[in-house]
Amino acid sequence: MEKYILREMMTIAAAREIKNGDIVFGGTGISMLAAMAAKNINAPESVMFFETGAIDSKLDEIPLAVADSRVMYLAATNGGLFDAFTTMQNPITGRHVIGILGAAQIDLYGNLNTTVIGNYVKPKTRFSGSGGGCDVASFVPRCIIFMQQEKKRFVKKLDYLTSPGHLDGADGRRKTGLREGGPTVVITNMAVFRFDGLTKRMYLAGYYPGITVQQILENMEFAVDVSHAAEVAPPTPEELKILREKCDPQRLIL
Amino acid sequence: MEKYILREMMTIAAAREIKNGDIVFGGTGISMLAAMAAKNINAPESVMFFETGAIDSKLDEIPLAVADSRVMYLAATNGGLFDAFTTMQNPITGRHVIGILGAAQIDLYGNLNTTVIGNYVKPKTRFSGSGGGCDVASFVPRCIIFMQQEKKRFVKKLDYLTSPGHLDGADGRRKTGLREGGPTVVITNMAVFRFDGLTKRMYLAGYYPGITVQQILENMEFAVDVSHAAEVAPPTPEELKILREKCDPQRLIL
Amino acid sequence: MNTKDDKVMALSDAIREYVKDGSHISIGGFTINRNPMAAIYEIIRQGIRDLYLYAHSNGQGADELIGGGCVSRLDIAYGGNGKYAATCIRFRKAVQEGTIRVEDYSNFQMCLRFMAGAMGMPFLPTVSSLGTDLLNVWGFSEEERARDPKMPNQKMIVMDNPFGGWMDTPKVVLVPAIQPDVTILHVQKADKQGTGRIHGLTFADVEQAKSAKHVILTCEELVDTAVLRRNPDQNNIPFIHVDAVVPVPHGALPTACYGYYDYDPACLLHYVKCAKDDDLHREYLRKFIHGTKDHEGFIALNGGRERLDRIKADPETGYAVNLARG
Amino acid sequence: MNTKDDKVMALSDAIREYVKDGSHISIGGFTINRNPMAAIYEIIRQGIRDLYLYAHSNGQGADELIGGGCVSRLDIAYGGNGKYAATCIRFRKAVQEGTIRVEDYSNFQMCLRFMAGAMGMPFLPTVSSLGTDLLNVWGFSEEERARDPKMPNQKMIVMDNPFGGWMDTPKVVLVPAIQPDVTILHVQKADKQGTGRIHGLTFADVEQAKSAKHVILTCEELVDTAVLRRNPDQNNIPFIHVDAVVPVPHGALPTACYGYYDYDPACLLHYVKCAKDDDLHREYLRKFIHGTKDHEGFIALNGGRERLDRIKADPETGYAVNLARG
Repeated sequence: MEKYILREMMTIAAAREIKNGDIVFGGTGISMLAAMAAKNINAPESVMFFETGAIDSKLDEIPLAVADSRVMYLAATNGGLFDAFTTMQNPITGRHVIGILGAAQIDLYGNLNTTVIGNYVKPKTRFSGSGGGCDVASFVPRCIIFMQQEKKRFVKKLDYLTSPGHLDGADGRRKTGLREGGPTVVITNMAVFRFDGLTKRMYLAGYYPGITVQQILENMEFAVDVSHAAEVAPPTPEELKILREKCDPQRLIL
Repeated sequence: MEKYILREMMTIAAAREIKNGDIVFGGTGISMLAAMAAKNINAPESVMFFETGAIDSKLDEIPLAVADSRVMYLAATNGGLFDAFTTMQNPITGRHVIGILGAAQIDLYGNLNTTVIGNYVKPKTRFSGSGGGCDVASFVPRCIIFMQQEKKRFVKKLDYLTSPGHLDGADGRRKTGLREGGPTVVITNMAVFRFDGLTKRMYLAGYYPGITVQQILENMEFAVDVSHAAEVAPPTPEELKILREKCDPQRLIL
Repeated sequence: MNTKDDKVMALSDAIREYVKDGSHISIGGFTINRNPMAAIYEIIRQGIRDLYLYAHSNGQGADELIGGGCVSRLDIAYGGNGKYAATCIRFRKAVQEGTIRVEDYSNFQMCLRFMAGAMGMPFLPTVSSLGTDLLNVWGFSEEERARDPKMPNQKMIVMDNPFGGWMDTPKVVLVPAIQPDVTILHVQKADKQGTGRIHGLTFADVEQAKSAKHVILTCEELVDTAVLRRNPDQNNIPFIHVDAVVPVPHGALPTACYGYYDYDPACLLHYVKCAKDDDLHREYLRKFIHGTKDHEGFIALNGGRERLDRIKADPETGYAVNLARG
Repeated sequence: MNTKDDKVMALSDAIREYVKDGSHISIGGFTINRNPMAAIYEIIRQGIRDLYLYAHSNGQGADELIGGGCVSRLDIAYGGNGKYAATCIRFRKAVQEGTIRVEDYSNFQMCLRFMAGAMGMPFLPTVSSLGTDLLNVWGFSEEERARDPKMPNQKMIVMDNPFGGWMDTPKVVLVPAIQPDVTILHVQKADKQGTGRIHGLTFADVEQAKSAKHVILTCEELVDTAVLRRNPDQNNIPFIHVDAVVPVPHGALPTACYGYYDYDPACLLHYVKCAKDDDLHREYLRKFIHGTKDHEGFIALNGGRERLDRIKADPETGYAVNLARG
C-alpha cells in the first residue's frame, strides 16, 4: 500500500462524503482541497461555491482566502455575499449544498464554537468569529466538520455556540426553527464520527489505520458510542495520485 | 407672445417643479418630456431615473416604455427593478426623488386610482394597475400628478385607492406609517392645483391663460378653495425653443 | 435546478417537461422588452390551461398568455404595454368578463416577493401600499388560500416595527414570497450548462429565476462555456438554478432584445388590432400561433427576413435607430 | 449622496470632511482583497478616534484600523485574514485586552443589515443563528442601545412566521439595519461624477455604499464618464450615492485588486510580524503610517516599484501568476 500523510487521509475522507451534484461550500486550506479532490475523483458534477460570491471557479492556483482573486478567474458567475448566502438559504439550491467547517470547540451534538474561549465580553482567547459558518450550519442539509482530536476541543459544554449542529439533540433543529440537516460527519486527525439518526448524538464511525479507539476517547471530554467503529479505508493509490498531481501539485496545503 | 399648445403648457408647468439635484422618477410620454425639459432648462443637475433600473439615461431617442432599450443606452448604471425601488425607499437617496404620476381618478387629498372603475372583482373598467405608482407615492417626498380635468376623474370617492396621496388629510400619512411627503402638485389640461400645508386639501393654485375658474370647477366632482388662484405664466419663448428643438424634435409626445 | 453539464433541449420538450396544466409560472422581461415570447407561444400551442401567472409588468407576454386562454389566476402589478396599450387589451377583457381572476400588487411588491422566494424567506418588508386598497382589497379569499398549499395564507400583513422607531419606520407591510413551479426567461447569451448573460436592464429576471423550482432559459445565442467564463462578472444567471437551455434566435419577438433587435412595431400594432376584437383575435390565434409550428414559423408570418432587417439593433446603441415606431 | 457633476477630492480632504471622531463607518473589501487601505492609513494618520466600525470579513482593513487606535466599537462577523492570520492579530489583542468592544454577527447577517439600510427598512429576515449565541449573547446592552440614537434598540429579534408555515419556515430572525455615516470603498474604475465599476467579486460593497449617508470612493483609475457609460451594465456603484471620488493608484495595497495587482505577501507578512509584538507594532505605526505623507510614501517604504512589479496582475488571470505567497 502506498504511503500517505495524515492530511491526505483527512482530505480523502472528506472528499468521499461529497456526492455528484452537490454544491460544495468551503473555506480555504484542507476544505478547499477536499472539494477539489471530490470533483476530480468521485463527484465530477459537484460545484465549488464561495461565500464571497464565486460559483464553480477554475482554481488554476490555490487561493489563500475565499476572497483571493484566484476564485474570480474563469468562474461561472461572480457575485457578492448576498448572492452566495441567498443561494444557501434558498429552498431549492440550498438543499443541494454541503458545507465544510472547522472550529475551536465541538460538542456531542456537533455544535461549534469559533468565537471565544472564556467570557464573551473579555475572553481568554478570541477567535475569528462566525464568518459564514453560522449561516451555512443554519441553512444546509449536510455538513462536514474538520477538527483536531483534542480534549480541549471535544468539550462537554461550548464556551460560545457559534454555529448550530443538532443543538440539544433529536428534535433540536426542528424545535428551534432551523432547516433540516446539520452536521453529517466529523473528520479529525484520528477518526471519523457520525451522528445517530434519532438521538443526533455523535458516535465513532471509524478510526484511521494505526489508531486505537482508546487513543481517540482519551482525546475527548465526552464519551461516544464506539460500537459501530471500523477502520477507515486508507486513500487508494488512484486517490492519492489525483490529489497530489492534480489538486495540490505545489503542496500549498498538503 | 409665441403660440404654444396645451401639452407644451402642461409639460413646462411640470418641468418648473423640478429642482436642481432632484432625482426624477417618471413614466413615458409627457412625464418623461417634463423631466427632459427640466434637465435642459432649469435643473441641469437633475437625474432621470426609471423603475426598470436605468439611471441618468442619455435618451438620444424618446422611449415608448420605461423598458424600452432606449433607456439602457449610455445610462450611468443599468440595474433592475429591485435596485430602482430600493433607491426610492432609501432614506438618503429617496428624499431627493420627485415622482411624476398619472391616474384615472384623483380625490381631494391627491389619492389616486389606476386600477378599476366599479367593483374590484368584476370591474366595469379595468386599468393597468399600480405598476411602480403606489411605490413611489408611498416613498418619496414630492410628486407631480398629471390629470385630465374631468368630473369623472376628480371624484369625491375613489373606486379603488391605488397610490397614496395624503390619505384622509392633515396627519394621514404619518398616522398610517407612510414616509413624509406625498403629492405636491396636480397639473391638468386647465389648471394647476396644490395642497394646503396643514389640511392637505387640494386647492386651485393656477389656471392657464384663457381658462376660467368656473370652467375648472365644472369639471370636478368636489369643491376646492380657489382664493389663491392666479393665472399660470405661459411657456417662455426660451422654454418652448428648448422643449421643441432639444427634447422632442420628432414630435413623438407633443 | 440541477448541476448537469448539458441542459440544451428543444423548446417544445422544455415546455412539455416543466409547464403543466395548473402550474404556477413567472415570465421575464418588462412590457415590450425581452419577454420570452417564443416560449409563450409554445405554451399556447400546447394548449396548457389553468396557469397561475405571477407578473410584475410583463406586458406583451402576460397579455398573449391570457389571450391564449392559458391563465386562470394572476398576481399582477401592471397590465400595460407602453405606448402600444395603456391597459393590455386581452388582460382588460378577461378581468372585466371574469374569465380570469386577479390580485393586485405594486411592482416593488412583486419584485420583493420574488426576492423573498430567492432568499428562502416567507416575506420581505416594505412601506409601500400602507393606507391603500392594494393592502386592503384581496383578489383571493382567505378560504381559497387555506385550501391551496401553493398560496400564502394572507395577501399581505401590516406589522409594527419591532425595533421601535429604528430607521424612522413605525410600520411595515410584509409581502409573502413567491415560489413559481417554473420561471421562463429570454436572455441574450447562455451556455449549455445554463449560465446566462443578460445585456441591458435585468428587470426582475434574476430574482424570478432564483425563486423558482425550475428555470427555462431561452437565448439568442448558445455560446461556449469558455467564452462566458472570460467575464464572469457579466453573467447574471447562475447555472445551478437552471434546468433547460433553449437557443431561440429572435425568441423575444415582437418584444425587444437589447443589442440584438428592437421591438417590432408592425407586429405589436397588428396584435393590438386583433386583440381588440374577439373574432380577429380568434383568427390571430388560429393563424399565427396554432397555425405555426414554431417561432420561426411565427416570424415568417410576421414579415420574415425583411422585418427582421428593419428592427435589427444598431451595434452602437443596441436598438434600431430611427425605426418607425407607430 | 449628491448629484454634483464633479466630486473629485484629495484623499486627506475627503477623510477630513466625512470621517469624524465618533463616526459610524463601514469599509469595503473582504480579508485580503480590495480593502480601501489608502483611506484607512489616512484615517490613522489623521488620528481619528472612537469610530464605530461595521465589518463583515474586513480582515486587513479592520485589523489596521483597530491597531491604529481608531476604533472603540465593532460589529463583526469574521476577524480573520485568510492564510495570513487565522484570527486577525490586533483585533484579537484589542478584544482580549478590552480596548475595543465587540458584538458578533454572521457574514450573511451583516450583509442583510447593510441591505436593510440600503432598502430603507428597519430589518430583514433570515433563519441564520436560531439556537445560537450570536442570537443570545449581546455585546452592547439594552441600556447602551437606548442611549445611542445611532444604534437599534435590540441586537436581533426572533419572530414566528406571520404567514403560518409559508415557505416551510416556522420562525425567522430579524436583523436590524445599519446606516453608517460613511462607507469607504476602493474600486477599480470611477468617473468624476461618482459612478463606480468593480471588477471581480463585489463582496458586500454595493449594499454598504447604498446603506450609508455618505460614500467615499477611492479608485485605481479615474476614467471619462463617456467610457464608463459605454457599458452601464458593468457599473455597480450608482453616482447618486457617492460624495467623494479619490483616484489612488494601488489604493488597496497590501490587499489585492483584481485585474490590477495581487496582495503583497511580503507586506502582509511584515505586518503580521509587527502586529504580534506591541513594540514592533508601535514602531510600524510610527514609521509606515505616521511617518509617511500619503499612500505613495507607504508604498515607497514597502518595496516601491520593484515590489509593485512583482505583484502586478497578469492581464489574463487578474492576479500575479506564480507569485511566491509565503
